[in-house]
Amino acid sequence: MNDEILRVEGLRKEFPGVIALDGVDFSLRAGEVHVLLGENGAGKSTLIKMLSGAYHPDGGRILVDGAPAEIRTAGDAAKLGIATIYQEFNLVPQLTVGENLALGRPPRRFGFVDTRRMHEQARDLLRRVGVDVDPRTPVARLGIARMQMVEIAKALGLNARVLIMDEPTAVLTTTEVERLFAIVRQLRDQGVAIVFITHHLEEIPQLGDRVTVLRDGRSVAEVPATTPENELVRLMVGRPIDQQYPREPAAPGSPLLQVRGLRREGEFADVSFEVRAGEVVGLAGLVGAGRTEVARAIFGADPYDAGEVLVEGRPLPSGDVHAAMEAGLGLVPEDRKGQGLVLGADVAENLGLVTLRRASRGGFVDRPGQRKAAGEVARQLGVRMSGLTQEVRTLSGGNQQKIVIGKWLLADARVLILDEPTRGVDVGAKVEIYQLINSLTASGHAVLMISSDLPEILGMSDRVLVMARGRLVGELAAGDATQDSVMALAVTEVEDARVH
Amino acid sequence: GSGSSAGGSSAAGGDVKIGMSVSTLNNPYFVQLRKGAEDEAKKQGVALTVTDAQNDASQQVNQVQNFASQSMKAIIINPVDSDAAGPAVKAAERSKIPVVAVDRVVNGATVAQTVASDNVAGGKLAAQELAKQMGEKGKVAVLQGVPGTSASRDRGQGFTEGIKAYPNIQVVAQQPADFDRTKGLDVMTNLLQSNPGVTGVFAENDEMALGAIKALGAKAGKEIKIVGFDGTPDGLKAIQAGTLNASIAQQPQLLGQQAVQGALKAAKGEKVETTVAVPVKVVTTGNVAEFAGS
Amino acid sequence: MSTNVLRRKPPAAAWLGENGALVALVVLAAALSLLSSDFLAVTNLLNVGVQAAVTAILAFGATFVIITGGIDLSVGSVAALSAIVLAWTATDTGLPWPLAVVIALAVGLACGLVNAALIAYGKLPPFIATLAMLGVARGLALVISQGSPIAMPETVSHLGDTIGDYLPVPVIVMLLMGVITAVILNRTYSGRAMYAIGGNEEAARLSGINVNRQKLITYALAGLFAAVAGVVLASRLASAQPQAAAGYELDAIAAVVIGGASLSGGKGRAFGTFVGALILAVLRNGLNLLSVSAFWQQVVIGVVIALAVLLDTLRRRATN
Amino acid sequence: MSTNVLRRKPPAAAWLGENGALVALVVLAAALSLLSSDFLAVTNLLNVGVQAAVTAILAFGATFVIITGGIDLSVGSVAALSAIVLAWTATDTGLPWPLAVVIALAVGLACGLVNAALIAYGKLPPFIATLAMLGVARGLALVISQGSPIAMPETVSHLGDTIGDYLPVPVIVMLLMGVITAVILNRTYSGRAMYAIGGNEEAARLSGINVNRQKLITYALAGLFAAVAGVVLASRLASAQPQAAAGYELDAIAAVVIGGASLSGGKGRAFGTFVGALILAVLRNGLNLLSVSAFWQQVVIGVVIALAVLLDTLRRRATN
Ligand SMILES: Nc1ncnc2c1ncn2[C@@H]1O[C@H](COP(=O)(O)OP(=O)(O)OP(=O)(O)O)[C@@H](O)[C@H]1O
Ligand SMILES: Nc1ncnc2c1ncn2[C@@H]1O[C@H](COP(=O)(O)OP(=O)(O)OP(=O)(O)O)[C@@H](O)[C@H]1O
Ligand SMILES: [Mg+2]
Ligand SMILES: [Mg+2]
Repeated sequence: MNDEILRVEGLRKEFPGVIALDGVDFSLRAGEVHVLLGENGAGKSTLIKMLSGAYHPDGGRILVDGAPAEIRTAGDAAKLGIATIYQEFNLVPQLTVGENLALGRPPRRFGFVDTRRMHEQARDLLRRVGVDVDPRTPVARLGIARMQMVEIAKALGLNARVLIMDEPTAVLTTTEVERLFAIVRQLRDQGVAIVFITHHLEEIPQLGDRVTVLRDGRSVAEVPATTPENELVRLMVGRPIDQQYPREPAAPGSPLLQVRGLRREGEFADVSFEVRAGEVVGLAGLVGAGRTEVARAIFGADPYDAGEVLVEGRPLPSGDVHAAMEAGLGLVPEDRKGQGLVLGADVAENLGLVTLRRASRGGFVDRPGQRKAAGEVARQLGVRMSGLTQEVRTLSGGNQQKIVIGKWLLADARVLILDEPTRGVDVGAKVEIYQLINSLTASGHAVLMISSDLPEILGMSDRVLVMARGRLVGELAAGDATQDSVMALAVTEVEDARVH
Repeated sequence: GSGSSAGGSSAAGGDVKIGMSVSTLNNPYFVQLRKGAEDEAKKQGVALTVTDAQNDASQQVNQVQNFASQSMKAIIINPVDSDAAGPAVKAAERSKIPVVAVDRVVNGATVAQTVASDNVAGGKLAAQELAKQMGEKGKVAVLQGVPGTSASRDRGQGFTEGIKAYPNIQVVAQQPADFDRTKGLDVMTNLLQSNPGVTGVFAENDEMALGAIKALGAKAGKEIKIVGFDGTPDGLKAIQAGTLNASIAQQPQLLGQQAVQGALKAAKGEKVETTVAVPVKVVTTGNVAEFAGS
Repeated sequence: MSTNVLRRKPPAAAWLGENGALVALVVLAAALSLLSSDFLAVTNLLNVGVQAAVTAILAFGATFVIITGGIDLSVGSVAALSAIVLAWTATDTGLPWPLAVVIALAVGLACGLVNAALIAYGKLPPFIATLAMLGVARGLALVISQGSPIAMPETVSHLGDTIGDYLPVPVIVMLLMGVITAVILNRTYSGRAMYAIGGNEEAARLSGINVNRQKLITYALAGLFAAVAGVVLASRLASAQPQAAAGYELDAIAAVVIGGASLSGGKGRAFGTFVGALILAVLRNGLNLLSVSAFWQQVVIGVVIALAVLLDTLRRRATN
Repeated sequence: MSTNVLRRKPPAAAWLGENGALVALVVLAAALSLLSSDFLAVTNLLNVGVQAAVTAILAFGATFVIITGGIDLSVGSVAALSAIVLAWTATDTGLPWPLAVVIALAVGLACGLVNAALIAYGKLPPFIATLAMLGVARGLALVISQGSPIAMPETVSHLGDTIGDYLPVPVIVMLLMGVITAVILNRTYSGRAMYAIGGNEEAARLSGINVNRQKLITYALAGLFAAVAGVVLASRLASAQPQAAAGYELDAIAAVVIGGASLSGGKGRAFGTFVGALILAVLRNGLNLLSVSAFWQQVVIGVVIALAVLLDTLRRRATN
C-alpha cells in the first residue's frame, strides 16, 4: 500500500515568545507507522495537536486525501477519522473508566445514555489492550500506567483511519509495551495510518516504517526506520552521544535510608531494604507492582500501617512530608502534572518551590537568589523555554519533566527518590540527568530510582530491587541484573499484598 | 438561649402561647417593637415566641405555618409585605387561630385586628415638617430605602405627595441607600458633589439620616435641614444634639404593646376592634424629651 | 493519583458513603423530634417540604452549574424577575395564565442563556457574569413592577395550594424537578458532558464535546429552574415581589455543596442537593419550633451547617 | 494566516496586559467625567477613595484566600462583629481605646482561625465553613449589641476623619493594607506558598509546604483584614452597627475577580484587587452623581461590571 492519507506542508505555529513550528513537512500513508523524532521542545506535540484540532496553524496547510482540510475542533478531526492519544492525559478523573472510554460519544437509547451498553463496550476495549480493571472504577484511582492504557483503549474505540500516539510508551513497562506494539501492528496491517512519538530509540526499528526528524520546529530529515540509532541521534541532537548510561559507581558508604517491614493494608507488605551513601538503587517491577506506593509512603506523602523508615538511623513519623524533607529525603513524583508542577506558575517559581523555605529569612523570600539558582539549574538541564517567566503549562512535556527533577536537584536532598525520572525526556537530556545523578552519589548522596525503562534501571543502578504484587521479590547486583533476570523476578508468583 | 421568649406567672394571660413574626430584627425600629411586645407579654403572663423573617416574605409564611403547627393561641404578624402575608394569614385562619397584624396591613385575608401607624401619612408629615424647617423653599435630596420594600414605597409616596404643596421646594435628587447608615453616608456624600445647593434632606429612616448627618458634618441640622423617620434611640439623640431636625416617631414599643393586648383578647375569644391606630408623631427639639424617656 | 484501596464496600455502606448528608439530616431530624414534640407531626413535615421547595428547585438548577465547575449567583434574582413577569403578564396584559407561565419560564431561560453566552463566548468568569445578572434581573424586576408587589391572579396561585389535605403543589413540583434533574444528570448526553466539563474541561473539549454548547444548556437549565422556583414562590404568596428570593443564591449553593458536590466541579448529585435543601429547611423550621431567639438563630444555623458537613467529612475519613 | 514576527511588546503594553482591569477603570472614569462635571473634582475623588476603603480592605484579605483557591464569605459579618466588639469594649467595659482596637482585631483573627481550622483540619469546603461563619459572626454581633447600634467613643472615631483637607484616614489605611498585601504576596514565604497551594495543592504539599499551616495563615489574614475594615467602617460612622457590611462579601470577591484573580486559585495580585474595588466604588459614586433611578441602578451596575471584565478578556484575546 502506498496511498497517502495525510500531508502537511510548511506548517507554522507561534506562541508568545516562541516559534514552535517553523515550516514542517510531513506525510503519512495508510498502513504505515510513521515515527516523529526530536528533542524536547522540537515541536512534535505541537504538530500533532494541529492534526487533531487542538491548535490552529499560523501558516502552511494540511491535506487529507489530497484535499486541503480545516481542522478547527476535535469534532472536525474525528470526522476526518483522526484519533489522538495526547502526551498529557485527557481523562476526567471523577468519571469511571467506562465513561472516559465513551467520552463525548456515549451509546444512547431513546435519547438516553445506555450505561449498560457503554460498560459492555468498555469491557471489550479494555480486554483488547489487556487491562484488567472494572469499567466502573473511577479513573482517579488508577495509576499513571493504567491511565495510559485507558487512553490507548479510548483512541482504539474511535476506529480511526489515522491514529496519533504521543509518547504512549513513556510510562509503560516492557510487558505493556509489547502488548501495545502487538495492537499497533495489527492496526497497521488493517490499513490504519499511525503517527508514533517516542524517545525510546530502540522502539523505532521494532515498530516503525519511516522516521521524520524535527529540530527546532523544522523537519530536518525523513529516513527509514532501519537507520542506525547513532545516526538518528545525530540528526536529532546535532551531535553523537557516545555513552547512553554513563554510570560511575562510587564506593557505598553507611546506610542513609533504611526501610523495615513497611506495610499498608491492601497495597504493599514486608518491604525492607536499605540504600547506602553513594549508591543508586533501582526499583523495578511491572505496572501496578506497588513501587510508587512504597516511594510515597517512605516520603510521607501517604501514611503506612506498619514498619519503619529511618534516615541516617533516625526514624521518621508516618505520613509527614515535612519531617521527611527535614531529615533529608526528596521525591520526584511520577505524575508531573498532578503532583509535580504548579502548571499555572512560571519556570522560576516551580524550580524554587522546594527550596522556598531555605531561601527565606524571617519569613521573607530571597526571590532574586531563587531566580539565579533556577536559571542555573535550567541551563544545566537544557530546559528549552522562552525565559524563566514562561508558564510551565506551555513547556513541552519533556521540559516539564526536567523542571520536576530540577527543583529537587536544587534541594540537595541526602536521599533522592526518583519515580520515573526520565519519563518523556530526550536522549541527550537523559545523559545530562544521569551525569547529575553521578555527581550526587559522588558527593555521598544516595538515590532510589524507580523506572519502567528497564535499560535505564540496568544501566544506572548499582543494585536492582524487584517488586511484584506489593512485595519485594528479589535483589540483584548490577553485574547479575539483565533484562531476563529482572523480568523473571517481576512475574514471580507471590501471595498478593493487594486486595482486589 | 430563648431571650425572646417571655413568660410570667401573673394572672391575665394564663398559659396562653402567642407567636409573633417580625419582618426583620436588623433594624432598631423593629427591635423596639419586639421589646414593647415582650414587656407587655411579661406583664400579662403570656408566653410569647418571636421569630425574625429577615425581610423575606416567604420565610415569614414559613414561620406562620410553623406557629400553626405549634398550636399557638394567637399569631401576631408584622408583615414583610402586605400582599404576601395574605396566604400566611389564610393558613392560620384555616386552623382557627386569630391573627393580629402590626405595623403593616395584611391584604387578601381578614385579620382580627390591625395595629398600625400609617407610613404614607408619616411621609406626608415629614414633608410638612421639612418644608416648615426650610422656610418653604429650597432644594431637597431624598435618601430612599431598599427599593421595592413597602416602607420605602409608602414613605416615599407620602413624602412626594406632601411636598407637592410647596411650589418653592424642589426635589433635586432621589437615590437609594438601602436603609443602611454606611450607604446613607456614602450616597449623601456623592449627592453633595452633584447637588451642592441642597438645603433639605429627607431620609426614609433614621439610620440613613444619621449617615447623612455624618456626610454633612457641621452643616447638619443648621444650613441643611434633615428629617428622618422612625424615632429610634440614636435618632432621638441626634435631635437632642441638634443635628437631626425632626423624625417621624412611630412609637414602635406602643405598637408591640397594643398588638399583644389585641392578640390576647382575640385568643380568649373576646371582641376586638378591627383597627387600632397608634399615632405617628413629629419629634423635634421641642418635644424630644417626651420620647427620649420611653 | 489516588491511593485508595480498591475494596468493595457492602452496598448499604457504599450507598451511605455517597450520601453522607443524609446521615446528617437523619441526626438533625432525630434531635429535633426529641427537642420538640411538634416536629414529627405530619402537618409540620409537610410544612418543611413546602418550605424547602423553592430553595430545592433553585438548588437543582445550581447543581448543573456547579457540576460543570461554574457558579450561578443570579438564581434568586431570576426567580424574582420571572415571578414579576408572570404576575404582570397575567394581570396587566390579560393573557391567559398558562401562556403567562410559559412567558415567565422563557424569561428565566433567557437569563440563563445570557449568563451562558457571557461565560462560554465572552469568557467571563461565571462569578462575574452571574453577579452581573444578579443585579440586572433584580433591577428589571423592580423596573417592571415599579417597586411594588403585583398580586397574582387567583388561578395561578393555586400552584401554591395543597391538593386535598396532604398534597402541597410546591412539594410535588419540587419532587418533579428533582427527578428531572436526576434523569438529566445520569441519563442524558448533556448531563454526562457536564460531569466531564467540570472534571477536565480540556479533556472534554478534545473528546469532541462541544463545551460551549453544553455550557449554554447548563446555564439555561439553571435559569429555567430559577423561573420555576419563582413561579412556585409567587404562587405560595399569591403575590410576586420584586425583592423576593434575595440572597437565596447562597442557600441554593449551600444546599448543593452540603449535598456532596464540589465547587471545583465534576461532582454532585440530585439526591444530595435535595437532602442539602431539606437540611436547611429542617433547621429553620426546628429553630422556629424551639423558639430560639432571633439573634441566636443565625449562630445556630451556622454551627449546625458546619457540623452537618463536618460529620460527613469525618465519617468519610474514618471509612477511608 | 498570520505573518507575525515575534515582536517584543513595549514594557508599558506588557504591564497593561497584566492589569486589564486598570484599562476598564480608566475607561469608566473617562466616561463619567464626560457625563458629570462633578466627577473629577478633587473632593469627589477623595470621596471615591473613602467609599472604596472598606470594600478594598475586605477584598485585600479575600485576595489571600482566593489565591489559595478558597473563598471567604464571612468577611462582611466578621467586620461587623469586630466593629461591635470594639464599640462595646470601648464604651461598656471602659477599656482604653487602643486596647479595645487590639481586642477587635483579635476577634477578627480568631474568626479567621476558626474558618481555617474547619477548612484545614475539618476538611470542610471553604464555602461551607465561611458560610457558617457568616451566620455565626453576624449572630454574635446582634447578640452583643442586642440589635441596636453602639456609639463609638470620640477618640476611636478619629480613625474615620480626614487629616488636614486631603488626607482621609480610611484612604491611608486602605493604601497601607494594600502595600502590606502586596509585600506578603510577593515577598514572603507564606505569600509564595499561597500561590503554590492555589496552583496545585498536592504539588505544594509534596514540595514540603505545610499546607494546613499556610491555610491557617491565609484565613487568619482574611479575618484580620476584615476586622480592620470593620474598625474603619465603624469609625467613619462613629457608630458600630450589627448589620453593617451585610452582603459585602460578594463585593469583596467581585473586586478580587475583576482584578484578575481566578476563583480556581493560583492567580491574583494586590494591585488588581485595588483596581477592582475602585471600579465598584467609582461606579456607585457615578450613579449617584448622575441621579440614576433607584430601580435602574442595579441594572446599570450589573451591565458595567460585565462590560468591564469583558473588555479585559476581549483585549487579552486580541493580544494573544
Ligand atoms: N501553549 C503554548 N504557549 C507557549 N509556548 C508553547 C505552547 N505550547 C508549546 N509551546 C512551546 O512550543 C515548543 C514546542 O513544544 P512541543 O510540546 O511541541 O515539544 P515536543 O517536541 O512535543 O517536546 P517533548 O518531547 O518534550 O514532548 C516548546 O518550546 C514549547 O515551550
Ligand atoms: N492488580 C491490582 N489490583 C488492585 N489494585 C491495583 C492493581 N494494580 C494497580 N492497582 C492500583 O492502581 C494503582 C497503581 O497504579 P500504577 O499502575 O501506577 O502502579 P504503582 O502501584 O504505582 O506501581 P508501579 O510504580 O510499580 O507501576 C494503585 O492505586 C493501586 O492501588
Ligand atoms: Mg511533546
Ligand atoms: Mg508507578
